[in-house]
Amino acid sequence: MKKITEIRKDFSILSTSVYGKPLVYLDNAATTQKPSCVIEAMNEVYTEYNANVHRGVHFLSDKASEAYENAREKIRSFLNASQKEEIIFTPGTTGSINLVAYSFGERFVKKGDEIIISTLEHHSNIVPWQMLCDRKGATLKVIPVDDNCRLVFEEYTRMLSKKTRLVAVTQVSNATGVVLPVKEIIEEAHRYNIPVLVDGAQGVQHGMNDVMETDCDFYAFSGHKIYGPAGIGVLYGKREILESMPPFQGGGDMIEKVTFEKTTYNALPFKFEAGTTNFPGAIGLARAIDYLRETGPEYIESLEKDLLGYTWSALSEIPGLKMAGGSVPGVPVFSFNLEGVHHYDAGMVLDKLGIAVRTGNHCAQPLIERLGLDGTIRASLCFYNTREEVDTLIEGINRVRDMFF
Amino acid sequence: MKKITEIRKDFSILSTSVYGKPLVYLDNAATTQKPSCVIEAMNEVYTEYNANVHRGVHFLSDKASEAYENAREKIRSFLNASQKEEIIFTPGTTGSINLVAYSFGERFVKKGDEIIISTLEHHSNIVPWQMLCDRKGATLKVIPVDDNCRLVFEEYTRMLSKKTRLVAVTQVSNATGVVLPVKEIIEEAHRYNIPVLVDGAQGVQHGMNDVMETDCDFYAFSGHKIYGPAGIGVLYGKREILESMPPFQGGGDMIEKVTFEKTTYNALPFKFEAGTTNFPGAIGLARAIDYLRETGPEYIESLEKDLLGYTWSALSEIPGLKMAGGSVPGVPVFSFNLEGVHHYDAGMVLDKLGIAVRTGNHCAQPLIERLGLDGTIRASLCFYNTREEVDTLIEGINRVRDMFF
Amino acid sequence: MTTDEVQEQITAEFEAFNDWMDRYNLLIELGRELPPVDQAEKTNEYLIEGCQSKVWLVPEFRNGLLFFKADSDALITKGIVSLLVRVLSGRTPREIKNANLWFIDKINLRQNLSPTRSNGLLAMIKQMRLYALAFELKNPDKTA
Amino acid sequence: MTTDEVQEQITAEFEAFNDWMDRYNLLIELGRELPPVDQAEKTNEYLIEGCQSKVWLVPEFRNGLLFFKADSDALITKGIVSLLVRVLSGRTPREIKNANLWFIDKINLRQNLSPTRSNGLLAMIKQMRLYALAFELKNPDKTA
Ligand SMILES: Cc1ncc(COP(=O)(O)O)c(C=O)c1O
Ligand SMILES: Cc1ncc(COP(=O)(O)O)c(C=O)c1O
Repeated sequence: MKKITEIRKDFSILSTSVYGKPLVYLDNAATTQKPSCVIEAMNEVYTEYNANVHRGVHFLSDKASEAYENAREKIRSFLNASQKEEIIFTPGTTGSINLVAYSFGERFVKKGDEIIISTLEHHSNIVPWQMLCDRKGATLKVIPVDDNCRLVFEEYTRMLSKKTRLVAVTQVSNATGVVLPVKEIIEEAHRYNIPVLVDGAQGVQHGMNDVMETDCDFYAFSGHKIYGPAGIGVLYGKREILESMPPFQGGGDMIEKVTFEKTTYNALPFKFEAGTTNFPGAIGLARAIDYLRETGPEYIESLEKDLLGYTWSALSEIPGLKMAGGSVPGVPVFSFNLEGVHHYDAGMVLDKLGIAVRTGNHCAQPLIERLGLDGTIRASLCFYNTREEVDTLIEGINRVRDMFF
Repeated sequence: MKKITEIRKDFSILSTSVYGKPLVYLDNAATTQKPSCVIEAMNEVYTEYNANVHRGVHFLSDKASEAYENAREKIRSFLNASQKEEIIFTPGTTGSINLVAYSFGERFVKKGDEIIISTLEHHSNIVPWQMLCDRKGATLKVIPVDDNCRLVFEEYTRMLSKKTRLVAVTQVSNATGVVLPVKEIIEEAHRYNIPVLVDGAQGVQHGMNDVMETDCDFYAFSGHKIYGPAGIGVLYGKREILESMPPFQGGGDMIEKVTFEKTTYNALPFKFEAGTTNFPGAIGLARAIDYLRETGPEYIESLEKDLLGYTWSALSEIPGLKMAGGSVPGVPVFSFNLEGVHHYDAGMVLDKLGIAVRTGNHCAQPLIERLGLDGTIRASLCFYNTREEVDTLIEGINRVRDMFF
Repeated sequence: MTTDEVQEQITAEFEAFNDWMDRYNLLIELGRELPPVDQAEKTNEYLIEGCQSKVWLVPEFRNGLLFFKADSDALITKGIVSLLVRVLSGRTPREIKNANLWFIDKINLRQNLSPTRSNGLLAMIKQMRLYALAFELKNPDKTA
Repeated sequence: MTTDEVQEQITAEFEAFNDWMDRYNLLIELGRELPPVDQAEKTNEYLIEGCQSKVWLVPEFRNGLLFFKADSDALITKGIVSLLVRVLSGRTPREIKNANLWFIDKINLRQNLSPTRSNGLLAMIKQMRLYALAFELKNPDKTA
């Protein structure tokens, strides 16, 4: 097992300072930092084999194409998907979800149909469905939550009907760290043969990366939230359903034959990868996943579990601190408010102490409103954070309380 | 003026070898190499200020957001656009064109309408319009070319009518290097108030980057073809027309307020930038543009002009070599065939000599067919190439001839 | 006092403190001192909505001068708002339009005003200037 | 000769040359020697279309053995195709299905066969195996 001090050396940004204070980066749900091997992998592309993939007759292009397809194979294995063709590279979770909303939506959703989402969704898993429903005259149904941020499951089962075309839910609420019962949601939907899209943006980096286990039909995630680069993401889809969907964007690489009269499309996964893809990004993402494998998924899990328990206890002792998620979250993401203090004020003070947290509605406005709030302070941790950093956060919060009381 | 040997040092990949031969990279129309300052700029992001943009209350996020918005400003200035709000970051040219096809198409194109493109287009400027026409019951009209790859302008002016909703043309044919009379095309279209999209993927890196001068309504290009990173591109649009268009993809950052009943959208340019953008890519692209400015656009032009003339003369002297573009191209992109030699055979041999060219239809199948060909050998040069490299190419071609005769 | 004199005063107050915590304490103090806007006036019309905190700005034109009342739901924001009010309220539209707000850089508040923070402060300065312009256009003689 | 023996023969022929140009000359030679497929048989049915060069593959089943004729519009491709024909044509479906084509790595043609080249060669091996499978299924007794 790598010592945590060793791990932190892999992420050089973690030992920088802001305003003369050591950086305490607790905004990992927004984006994660990258280990040096990921940065190096992309540098290697650019200094050793940068070329357009799938298109060249020459050495560099071959090498780039091979590395790109190896990256795809690594993602397949990481997700435990059965075929490489089921792995589509996109610009991110948002891109993946919009792909499904446009392509699946174009083919399968018509007037009067229904799409089901939950109250816990990020805007990226709300707005594409709203737009689809607008285009098609379909209806968006929303699974409610109770005051503790838990899905009201009976309401969900009641919503499922012959009109339901798709269920789209997040694995983990980015705003509160609450984990959804995705497996049960999928089981229910499959009883009616309704496909389910899982937004894995906040689950994939916390060990919930097995698509076989949940049997989801689509799975979307972003590279930048799992220690990979920005500008790259993944859409997994079951082959059969992907085959039945029309292309989303048109362009190079996604076609087989183009004439002005008739164009035929390429096979999976290329059908959905129009234009020059972000292949250095894909290679960087695969390297990040290798890094996690090398570091050890169980070890990472144990580190995060320790941080979760430690932070929860420490936060619970702060007078006037109210957790937004109700009970203990499933991943080390903590969303809270301090009585009498505006979340933005708190964030500004913590910032000047070197502590990076996020404040506001976390792109989950409907959930925040449902909880009767107008924002929260969110501290999101991952395995490279330390108990000492949590202590600094706690001190910081106490300092905020002192300043505003 | 930087000496060419100095310039080549900025692109370290240019001094590598393949199969024990010095690399001669002549596939710049597919993708360009990156100067070290671009690679460093992205490393800097990842090691010094990686954070999600526009969302944080903290130092890193501020710094990242500022760098991202500065990048936007640099692109604005480079394109000579009047407002920053007119610059939208996308994953590439293909992404930019699809954005317009979906968003503009959704709002303005209906059954019976017409879209005009040219025979010289890349698949990325064909297929999105075919798909749009399919969705809407509109018709795609194609401006023909003569045997020398020149647009038949009278045919174009005859095509324009009340039914025309948009004209979409490339600045430069990626398959032949032929430059289109974009300014005249736009002037004609504007006489009927028809907007024009210009595909700048092959023009922007050769000094045709002024959107004021052509008065185009949309301009699309890719970072990776102008010495910037992969996974980032730009869509310029005139503000008025962008304002009138609905959003394309839904997600974080592109919204103002989300409720399940009604969502209102953010202002430009954010309305069209859903989800976490590739901000390191945008910063890298801006650095590439700085690099071009520092090196000197006139100087770059003179280097490319010299290469163009030199290569053209040398190629013209090879017996049995037939240029696909007819006369001398407008940019140093040369597309040709050797009598009796399949282009793919030629490409394979040149590859083993260390010379990277592209062979095939260059994602411009309709043009290649119009020319009665099934592919060409394409050598595409840019300012960092040298006369010596051209000599190596010529030797290589002669070697190919010897092998196949 | 001219806008410059007020800005010098503010700068002096802040330069007494080196530490950001002390400066924030001062801003919190100032935020607390700024009289709140009446609940009845906290309407959408006067709201400058940012992503993170709300700011209300109520203009009033008296005797050729433009006065501002302002409020925010966040205290530090309100403190910054109070500084803007202190510099610009009770001045002629022309003064407001032309004022160079150099104190923002001087006391290092630029970051808090950056558009990327989307906290509405930059929008507030814009809004103050717009009100000035609007009053000037409506009352050309009074503001000569 | 077994498929392994043919592959050893091919390997020996290629290992006489160190230089890629010489190897390509050999492939060109082999390509020229492979009898062309009749124009009439160059139909879409037999076409394996790659992005860059066309390959036609015509199967024939005689006396329990599977024979292949093949052609390509590119000469080096045709040379490679001729090697595959040499190794696999005139064998039982089972032999074709099970053959380990190790000579491809040995003479460094892997790259030319990579799926990313999309030149149809990998597709051709797949197609040969598919024909073998098809004949086996149609004639279970003959191929025992
Ligand atoms: C003229 C032209 N348009 C569009 C494209 C597509 O660009 P990208 O693949 O970067 O999206 C290209 C490049 O391949 C091109 O040459
Ligand atoms: C649950 C969830 N879904 C979707 C997204 C959108 O991801 P991206 O912005 O990388 O497209 C995020 C991240 O912000 C998220 O937390």
